[in-house]
Amino acid sequence: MRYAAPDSVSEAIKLLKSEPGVSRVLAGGSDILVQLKTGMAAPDLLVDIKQIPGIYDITQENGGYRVGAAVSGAALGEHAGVKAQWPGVIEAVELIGSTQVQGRATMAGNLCNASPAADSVPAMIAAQAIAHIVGPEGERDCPVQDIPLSPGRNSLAKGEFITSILLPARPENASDAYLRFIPRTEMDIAVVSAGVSLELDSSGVCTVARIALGAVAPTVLLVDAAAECLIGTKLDENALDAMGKACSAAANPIGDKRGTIEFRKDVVAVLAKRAAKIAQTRAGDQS
Amino acid sequence: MLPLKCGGRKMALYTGKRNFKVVGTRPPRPDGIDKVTGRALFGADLSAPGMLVGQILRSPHAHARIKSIDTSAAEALSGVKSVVTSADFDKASNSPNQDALDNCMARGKALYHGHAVAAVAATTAYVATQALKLIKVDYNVLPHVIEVEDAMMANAPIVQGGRRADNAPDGLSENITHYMSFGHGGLDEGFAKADKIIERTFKTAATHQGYIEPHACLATMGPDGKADLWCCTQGHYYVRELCADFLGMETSQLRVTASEIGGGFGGKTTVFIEPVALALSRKAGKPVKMVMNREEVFKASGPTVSSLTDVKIGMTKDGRITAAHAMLRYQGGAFPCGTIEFGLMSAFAAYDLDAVQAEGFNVMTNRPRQAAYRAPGAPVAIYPVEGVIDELCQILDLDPLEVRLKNAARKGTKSSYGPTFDDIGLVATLEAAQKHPHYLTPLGPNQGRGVSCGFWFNFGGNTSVSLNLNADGTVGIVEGNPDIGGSRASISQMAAEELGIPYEKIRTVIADTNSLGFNDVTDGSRVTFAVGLATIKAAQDAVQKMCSRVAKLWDIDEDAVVWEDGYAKPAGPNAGEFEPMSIAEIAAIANSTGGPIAGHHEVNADGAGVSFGVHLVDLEIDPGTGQTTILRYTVFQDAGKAVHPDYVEGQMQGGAVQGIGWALNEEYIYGPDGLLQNPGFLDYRIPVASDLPPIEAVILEIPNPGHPYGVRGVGETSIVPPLAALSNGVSRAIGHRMYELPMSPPKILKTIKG
Amino acid sequence: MSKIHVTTTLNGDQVEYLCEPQETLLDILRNRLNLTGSKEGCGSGDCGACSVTLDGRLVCSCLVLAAEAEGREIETIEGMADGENLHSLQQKFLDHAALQCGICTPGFLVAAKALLEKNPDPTETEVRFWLAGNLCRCTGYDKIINAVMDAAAEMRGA
Amino acid sequence: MVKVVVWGSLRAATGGAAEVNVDAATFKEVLTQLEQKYPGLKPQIDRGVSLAIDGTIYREAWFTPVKPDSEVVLMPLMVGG
Repeated sequence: MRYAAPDSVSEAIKLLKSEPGVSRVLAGGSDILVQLKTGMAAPDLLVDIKQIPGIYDITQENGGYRVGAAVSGAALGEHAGVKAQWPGVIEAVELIGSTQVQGRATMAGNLCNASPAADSVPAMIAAQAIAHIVGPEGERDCPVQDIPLSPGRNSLAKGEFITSILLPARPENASDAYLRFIPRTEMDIAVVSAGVSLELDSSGVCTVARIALGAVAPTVLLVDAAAECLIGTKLDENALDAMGKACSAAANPIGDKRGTIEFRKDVVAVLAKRAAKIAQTRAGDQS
Repeated sequence: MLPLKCGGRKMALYTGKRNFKVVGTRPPRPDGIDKVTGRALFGADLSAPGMLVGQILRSPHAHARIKSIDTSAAEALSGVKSVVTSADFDKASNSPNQDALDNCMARGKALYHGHAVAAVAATTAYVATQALKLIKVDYNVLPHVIEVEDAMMANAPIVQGGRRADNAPDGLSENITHYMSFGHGGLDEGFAKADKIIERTFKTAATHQGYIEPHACLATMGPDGKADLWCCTQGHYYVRELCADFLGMETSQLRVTASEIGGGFGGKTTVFIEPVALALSRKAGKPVKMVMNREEVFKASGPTVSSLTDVKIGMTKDGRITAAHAMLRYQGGAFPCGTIEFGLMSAFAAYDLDAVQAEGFNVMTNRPRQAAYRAPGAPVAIYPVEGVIDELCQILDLDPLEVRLKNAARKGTKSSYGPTFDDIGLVATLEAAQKHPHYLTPLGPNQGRGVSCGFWFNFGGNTSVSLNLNADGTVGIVEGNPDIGGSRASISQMAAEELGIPYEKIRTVIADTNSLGFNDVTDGSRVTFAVGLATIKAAQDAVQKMCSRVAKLWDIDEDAVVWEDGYAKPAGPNAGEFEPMSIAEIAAIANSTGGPIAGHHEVNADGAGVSFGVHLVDLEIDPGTGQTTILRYTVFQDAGKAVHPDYVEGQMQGGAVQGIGWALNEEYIYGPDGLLQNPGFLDYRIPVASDLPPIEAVILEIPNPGHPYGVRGVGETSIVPPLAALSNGVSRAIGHRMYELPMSPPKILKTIKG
Repeated sequence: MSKIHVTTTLNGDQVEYLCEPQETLLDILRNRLNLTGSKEGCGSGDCGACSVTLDGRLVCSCLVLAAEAEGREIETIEGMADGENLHSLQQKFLDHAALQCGICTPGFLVAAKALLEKNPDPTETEVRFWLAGNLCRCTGYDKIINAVMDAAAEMRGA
Repeated sequence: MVKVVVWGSLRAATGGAAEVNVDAATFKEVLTQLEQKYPGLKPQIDRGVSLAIDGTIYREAWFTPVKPDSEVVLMPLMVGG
């Protein structure tokens, strides 16, 4: 394996594109280093993108925030602006791994690793986050939900990588929340998870809802049927129950060492309902 | 302290209350600074010039015949200096040793996923890893068996032939290596007296000790057959015995030095990589370092038994147990495993019973060879018993502590495993729990309180200690048991107490195998008891020598000199008028009064004294997810005299948390292919700091009559009660009984939903 | 396989080393620079025994490539005491008997120091969650938490 | 004579008796006598046994005295932990 740390986007693209063997991008490294150690990944070239100018930046953009691909969970969590606007995304990112892993792990890496249990991904999908991708064919923006294809596979072409992720602007009375279930209180991979983003009108009626579920399908599920149960309601018990049922119905999990099918289908409803209540409270607190 | 008579004393056993000066205080540990600064040297921290890196090739199958191993391509790789297989080891001298060897390196058959098959030593880790890929092993994959109940069936795949117990019942598998029973009294009459009888079946998963330090060693063997081995182990003398046996060496030619040890809990009481490193070093003629990775630790070292147990207990309406029976089935991996004995003997040890029987089997499966884990066999035997008692308390509407007190073993009780108990602390711990504010605190919704008793035998065993008096009056103690939780501090304290000098004047070190007589493994909670006892006697030996020198100096009878608070003094007015001599004064002139002064003691210590504990837990269940939150936890344990209370508390807290992990989340998970699915800390979920509340430790000091200071072992009992305490707490919180460990959230949620 | 030359600042001193691309910072610390205070308990970021700080951020050195340390500042357990003066946390770990075997201790100390630099007055719950990535199998964590809380109080007072 | 209690599954070797009498004054003599009188016990004794004498467990202490009225209980050898 060779290691390169280019100091420009163009140099990084050139390295990635011209590598005849397997190349991988290194950001926080919390997934790729484990894969290297266990032999699950054996790239010929590892391209460290952290020397690229701006890759650590968090900038305001059209009322939202653009988060550089190398921004660690710990750094993002310290950003008061993003935290106020997208508390659910922040809490999801902060759940990736331990404090130590937080010092390195990135949203972009979490997305590209394409695990259905990735903590930040349901929250980002609920937030309609947009990834900014560079590559040999130029730059493009891509909704985050289009990036993971199946466990461990993403849609980026050879030579492409993410330089930043945009968390868009929000109207008033809008907020989000993320909950996951793990057997312990820390250090586990989500057995099931739910990210909920809501917009309320001035009377507290839900006008927009996005509900994304993790670890219940090969990729994160955005469940429109669940969202529809909330729109037009004040998230009363009936609406929440219907939403929970829609989540359970949409879930198509596997049973494995981390949880049974039955458990995942049950608990995803519980978490989605709890997350929706939290998002509602947060949105209401803004008015 | 009591003045010691110096002439011809016999070891006094515990003689009642005394005012300790050093024992019972909390001085800093001698290895403390090294451990908070990163200087302490653990197993993987030593290197040697020209050192090679050793790595092991492991079986990808649960059970397979090894038809051939072709190592030629690996040997041809540049940088590879030696390759070994089972052919490079001698036949062991006895059956248990042969099992240990065959576990280190598969002979003929790979018996479990991860079983070592071959090993290489190379100039770098990278080359070693490449070399492993070049070893060609031709396997004939065989049917495998993982669960104890399957392995008992007559048609089960045979893990190893020829190991069947003589007395195993007909119609069951050859995998049964032990059938045993213990107990007394008439069960039929006993059950006839009961108002309520219930019988339940309980299952536990195999768990791992989970020490944070992987197995590691550095071996050097020369062409003259002399060898040195540095390794993290609980017993370097046993490592020496096994390695010398496997390599055909004389014991004197192998010196084993124990590194600082990063946790063991029983799992470092045997060998895994050490003989392999020596064999690689012998072949390569260079030092070889081997360090397991975490996956290897889970796959190839450690796990406990898993179990399937039926318990039947009869109780009167007022809570008296009239009869009790248990049928235990343990699997301890691919080799015969005697842990069932401890399970059977401990299952009902907490109770005074007229009619009791515990019978059980050990069965082989295609899993790693069981290694001891803190009170081996006892947690999974006592868990079902305490579960049935708790369920009876609920059915009969009785207070669970009251019922346990009513049936508690006490002095004079004929124990369920035979002997009659001397002074024991169970009643005291139960009464302390009853009075503790914890037991009286009201519970909220979805909350439950669990109670359980626990028990462990405690060991004594073979021990050697030397105590060297230095010219400045300070003392060096040489002992031979790796310090796994602060024992150097407690040994120094006991020596200080006995000599009557300050703790700071003493330094205790752990000797290598050539520098001190034999010592048993650090196991069975034996060190503070047995090494402490030998240290006290070594101190008395030194005191006697000092008194003798002083008697000569004063020209009086040896019997006329007594030792008090670090001074030799005349025994009384009749002995004459002499200025007391301090240890420093005696030491300063030792060379002129007969030469260096040292005390020694070698003993096979008995009289360890059993230990009981009671745990209380309050917990809350999330009815939506089945998650358990522990709200409050209190440990009550009879510790005998607590030499260093900080480390006694530490043992109680640490054991409790290991038991909590066992109860809630820890387990070996196998797929239908017999492969271990969770060989890592990510999915083998040991408790983390945020999972836990403070663990309150209440020490009860019921002196052990078998030790001069009343010391009992304290290290193991604490892992026993959490299994049932949590199970009982969860069962009460959700209103349904749980019968299986771990109580992972999917299982709890399923039980809640019926 | 060509080696990579790295210049970095380690416990305040400039250090240079050659590393292979796949070598981790932990490998280099332990095997090349002889700083064996950082321990390898898992190699996968699940135990925290190899904790160090990288430009002030707490990380697992087993999840950092040695090559990535170019131009960065690394602090390890070996840099924690000031000469013969222990850091408050080190002293409190001794005072509270917050270690039994001691293998996890360096990682806990480095992690706890990073916490107190960020949050000098943490609640017990905050300490427990911050340290959840550091596994200890001996103590049940109780005395470790007490030691960190006590050190925090002392450092605030000092 | 000393009364020795044997555990349940060993009673096959003692004709079903839970207690047997041997003529012994020490730990070692108890074992020697047991082997001679009940050869079926020998395999277990060879594997290793402890003796609880008046409540104290002795592992290999051959010369430990045993009195005629001592409570003597045969137990498996206590190792590993």
